[in-house]
Amino acid sequence: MAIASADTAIRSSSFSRVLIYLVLLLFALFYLLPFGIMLVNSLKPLEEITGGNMVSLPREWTIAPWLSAWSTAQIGVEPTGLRPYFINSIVMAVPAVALSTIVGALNGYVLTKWQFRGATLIFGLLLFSCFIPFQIVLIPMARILGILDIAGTTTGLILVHFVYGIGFTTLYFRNYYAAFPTELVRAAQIDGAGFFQIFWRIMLPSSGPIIAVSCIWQFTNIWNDFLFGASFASGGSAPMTVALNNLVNSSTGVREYNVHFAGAIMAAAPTLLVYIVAGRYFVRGLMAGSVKG
Amino acid sequence: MGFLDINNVTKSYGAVEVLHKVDIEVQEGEFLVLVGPSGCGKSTLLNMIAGLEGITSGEIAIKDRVINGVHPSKRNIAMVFQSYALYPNMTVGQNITFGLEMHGVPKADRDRAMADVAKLLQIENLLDRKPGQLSGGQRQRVAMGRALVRNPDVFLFDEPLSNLDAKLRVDMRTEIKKLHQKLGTTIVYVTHDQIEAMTLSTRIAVMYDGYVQQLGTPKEIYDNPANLFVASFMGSPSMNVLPARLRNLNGEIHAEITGAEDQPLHLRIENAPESYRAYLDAEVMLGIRPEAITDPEGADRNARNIQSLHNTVSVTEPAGADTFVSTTLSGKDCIARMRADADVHPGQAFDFAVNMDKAVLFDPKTEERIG
Amino acid sequence: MAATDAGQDTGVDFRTRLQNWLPKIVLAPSFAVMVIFVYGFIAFTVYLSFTDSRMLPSYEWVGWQNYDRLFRVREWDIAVKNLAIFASLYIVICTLIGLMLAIFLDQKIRGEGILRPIFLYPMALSFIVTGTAWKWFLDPAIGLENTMHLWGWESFTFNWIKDREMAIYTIVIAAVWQSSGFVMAMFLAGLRGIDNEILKAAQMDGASNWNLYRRIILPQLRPAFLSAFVILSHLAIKSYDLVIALTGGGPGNATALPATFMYSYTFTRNQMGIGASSAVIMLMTIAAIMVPYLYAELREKK
Amino acid sequence: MTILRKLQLSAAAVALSTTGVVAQEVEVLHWWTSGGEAAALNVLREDLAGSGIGWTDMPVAGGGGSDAMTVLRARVTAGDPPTAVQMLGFSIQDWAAEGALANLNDLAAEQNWDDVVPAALQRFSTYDGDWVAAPVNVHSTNWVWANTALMEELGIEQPGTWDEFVAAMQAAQDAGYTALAHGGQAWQDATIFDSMVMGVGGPEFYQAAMVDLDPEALGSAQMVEAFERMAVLRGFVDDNFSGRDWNLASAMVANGDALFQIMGDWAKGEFINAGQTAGEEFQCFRVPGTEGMVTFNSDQFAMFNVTDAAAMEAQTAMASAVMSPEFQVAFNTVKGSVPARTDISPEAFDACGQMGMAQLAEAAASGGLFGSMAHGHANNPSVQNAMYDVITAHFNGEYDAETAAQEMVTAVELAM
Repeated sequence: MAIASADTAIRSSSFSRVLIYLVLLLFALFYLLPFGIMLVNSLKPLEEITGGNMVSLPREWTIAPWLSAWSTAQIGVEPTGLRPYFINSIVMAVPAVALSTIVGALNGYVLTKWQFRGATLIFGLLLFSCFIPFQIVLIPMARILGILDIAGTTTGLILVHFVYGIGFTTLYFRNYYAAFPTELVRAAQIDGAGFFQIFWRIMLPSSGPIIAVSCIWQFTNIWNDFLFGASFASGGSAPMTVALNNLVNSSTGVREYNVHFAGAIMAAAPTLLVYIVAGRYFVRGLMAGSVKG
Repeated sequence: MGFLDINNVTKSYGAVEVLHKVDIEVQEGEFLVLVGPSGCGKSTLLNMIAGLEGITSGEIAIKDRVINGVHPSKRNIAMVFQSYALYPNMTVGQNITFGLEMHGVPKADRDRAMADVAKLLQIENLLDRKPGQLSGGQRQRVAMGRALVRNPDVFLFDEPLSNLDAKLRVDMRTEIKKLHQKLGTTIVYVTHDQIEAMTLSTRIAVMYDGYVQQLGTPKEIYDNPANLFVASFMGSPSMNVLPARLRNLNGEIHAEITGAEDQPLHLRIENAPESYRAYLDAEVMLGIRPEAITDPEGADRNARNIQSLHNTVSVTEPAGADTFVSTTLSGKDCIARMRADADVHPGQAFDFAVNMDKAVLFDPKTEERIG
Repeated sequence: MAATDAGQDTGVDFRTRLQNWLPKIVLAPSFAVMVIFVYGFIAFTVYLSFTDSRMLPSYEWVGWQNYDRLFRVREWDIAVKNLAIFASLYIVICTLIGLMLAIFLDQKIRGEGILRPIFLYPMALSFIVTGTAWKWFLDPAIGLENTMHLWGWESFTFNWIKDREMAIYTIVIAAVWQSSGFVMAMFLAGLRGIDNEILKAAQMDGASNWNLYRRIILPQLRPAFLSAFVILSHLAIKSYDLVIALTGGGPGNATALPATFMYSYTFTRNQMGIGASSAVIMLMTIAAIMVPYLYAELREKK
Repeated sequence: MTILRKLQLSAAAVALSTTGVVAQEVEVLHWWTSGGEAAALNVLREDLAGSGIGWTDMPVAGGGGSDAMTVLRARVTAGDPPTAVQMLGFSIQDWAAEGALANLNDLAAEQNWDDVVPAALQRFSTYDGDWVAAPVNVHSTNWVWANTALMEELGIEQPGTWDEFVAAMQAAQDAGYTALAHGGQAWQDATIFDSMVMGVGGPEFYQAAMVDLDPEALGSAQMVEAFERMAVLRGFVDDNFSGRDWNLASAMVANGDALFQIMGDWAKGEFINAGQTAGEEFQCFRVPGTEGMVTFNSDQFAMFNVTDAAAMEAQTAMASAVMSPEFQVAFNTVKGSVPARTDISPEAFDACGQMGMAQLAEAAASGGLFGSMAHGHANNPSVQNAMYDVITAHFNGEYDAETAAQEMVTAVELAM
């Protein structure tokens, strides 16, 4: 399923091509701007920020804020920097992404290739669940985590992210598998492959692009989540966003903006990396499934 | 009891019955073709044999074993799909041996089986490729290889040639026929293409609207179609069907039709069966194959009853080997198939030679053949 | 499309029967999880909205009182009006920019591989990360306005974030910044999925570029439009951290949205009952958008 | 209430199954997350570590503690409350009313808290006569922070009355400076509003309007006057005030761009951080009209119900450590606030700190010590936020003073 060559070869004059490039570059600038501000200010000493223009380039370049944010900044009572929380976030995000993607893939497989009466209704219900405002689940979720005895643990947090990720991953895989030839499943059945063998041997190996979409989407959401992380993780296992918020949002302390920005960029680094590395699969995956509705 | 028995099988989706009491007995080594227009139920029937769709009532048995409800993989069948359904992530070799692997056949045996099949189908050089790198014809072979390697009781083909271009389709058709002759396997083959049905089969089941309209050898089906549907569906160009009246002229039965200028024309029917008498002076449908209408020189030497028919030629279509000639009979376009060098021109008043041995009559109400 | 539906048969062997149950067994956990964690919680919220819950849930039934209060609170009015402005502008602008960028990027652009991730990356960042940068950029004293003044454009003013009437538009700007690239990706995927032969045919028919897009391409992007609309409206209704990071709901309450209203009443003001009733209204709004869409989509498929 | 009992039952069940692993440990939920205040809290942690008590840190910053309160609700609902939670004013009372807090009476009696903690603080630290929280500090919120150099340049004396205050700001504005550095966030607006109400009506009026929520007082002419003073202050604020963080406003004063800022004593940290000293580069004095009175907020550690003996012991040790004079000094000198105990020597504190301590004791004695509405120490959160809405709307020009006073009445009524 290679991206069809951009052969939408609509001929246009060289003047309009210049215009097109110009518009694209302007927008690129617009998109880069906030990140640029963060980057520039993370490399300045604090006095330069509070004393001067926040948009201008540093007069004196320094990487001290980065070092501080990573390993020495005060996050709560201990000056640990963001480092330990970074690891927490990974421990939380990786299993949650993997679980919700696998279950989403299985659901999509069942919903397209093994339809039974009521399956469409179940899918509709599952899809609507993507749109629930997370604020309302906080209290009842806390109660359930308490009953399950996983309140304040990373396991609990993984469960929460898994639960609210299934809707989206199922949507992605269902739309992708809807376009996957059913004859292949039938052929495999005749060949003697069972339910899971077909999934494992036939469906999954052809699901590369949509796995990428699902993982990107889930990873971004889970990594960036603050509300659940703050509410359902106890102190030591708090994810990166909670630590970043603790660093940035001190109520009555002195604000070290340069450290804040360095920390913010660090917190964003994994998701940025995922977008840059896997981003090209993103359009491809969207093309293969989800956009076709 | 046959090798594959389909006994009074019906299929319903909810309240809608889509297959009605299908009853077919297939002998070992037979090549049965299910043919019919799309939606006639032929693919459903095939899928039911394969176990991909449930059987609402009735029984299907292979080698006297009832296979209703048996998992597809336990029926000892193999299937070739229209889209070939090759697993895109596996090599050709893996595709061919996947079924054996699933059935727990040891690797050495699988490889031997694969080598045999690859040799048979001349795809030895393709074994390490992925399906995406193959041409349509190659994929077709691989799909057949995947079916052959299992050495099943029954092969099922679901329109296997319809995704190929015209030339390749003819080649593959011949190849399938050769394979069948060589291996003597039992095959059930679904197609909507009546030429495939005619050329490949030992028997044909013509299906329409969930019913088997006629089951018989290609020759039976072609020469003695059971009803108007079979008559018009089988054969290309299809059989000319003309409204006619049966007349008793001089003690002999004639079919009366009208010519281009509305003049009555009479075609004598020899050895008419008794049943024709019931239709005397009543309206019937007269069916004549295009090749039964020729120029006098091109008429079948062995035919006993060639009738001459004088009428105006409206269009001629030279098609290389044949020339198709249209003329208006009983208000309808009627096509005659003639030698390439027949001397016919549009507008010409022409003496057509009609081989009435091959003519059939249908009841216009029931559309069943009379006789 | 059922691969097997031997369910209606007689005499099914064990393996087949197991195979027939497996899909349901596989789907069951998701179904259970969804019933509890989504619909159970929604039911709980609906119930809370009829109780006098304040700091913690309480089960004292008070009927429609919370709804009655909700509609008398001025801030809720503001929040709803803001949502109307915000959602309509946000959806329209994101769609337009996304579509434009996608069409432009589809013109065999050199450097597409670099531009695409640049357009897409804001979706990867949360506003906890970019909120401060945006605040600075929009702040007239230190951001864009100040910079323009420094560059000698003295008359330039851009103080929307400080202006009660205009502040909501700065939220729109930041929100568009975040999601328009994602919309672009969806449209780009849609464009790349269009059969080239149709385009060639249309060009041979003599269609101008403008007509080609208007008459041939855009109609074929209908699924992309629909997906974009659904995703954007759901993002608009759920927008929370954006407002908190950028304006904190200010100046005054000028940029409050229903999501911030709900959070504030439920968790900050200890009026969980009213918070729940606002959540119910939000859910109903989402349902009003989503249910017809889902119904149409899924019925069509069937 | 009843559900909370149920919650506790399940909490007990949870506790039974999970505790007994670590002997003594406290889990502390707070929002002192960064910089000096977190370091100050570390003093407490090390203190406890000295007596073999572990510290599980659970910091949640943001929204002046409101995010932490959300998290707390999740934790309590889960049946897994932290040992101690940093809390402000009415939240302590609300949680105590839910029966979620522990009883510290034995410790309080032993250490004589009743006598050393001002009554106005005890109003929040006790519920139904039982001690449920240990106060850490007292922030007074009616301070003016002033740039000394600018005052000298403009020839301004420390203003003693509202009129002098206005005149001083007028002078600064005429000279091209920003007269009043202010950040347009609801809680900052409310902070200066507290002082205006106090300045206009004195203690009785503050009590009637902000604490007792008497509709007559809320709609009175004095309230209108307070709003009119707010409008005057609005005239001295620069155009870019909206949404500005308080510390940037402090920086304006420290940098000599602005003359005054009305802000709580935490602002001192910003000046000190800029290398300035109280009484020299910058001045502190009470908002004119509120001398002798103090509006305060007090950070306290509310102690939650824990079930097993070891945890209770650790909790008691922590409460004791919080109340120890050493910690009170160590923490408050960093934080800019004053100790919650009145029996502590002011030596370690700077000029403003010493002044604050003296005035606190004085106000406590004279009945001039009041909880700050802006900081949740005068009424409960729903009323507080309803007032925020009106004050902010007025400050941003949506209401005139008359309407604002009327809106106060209806908003408070709706929120009750």
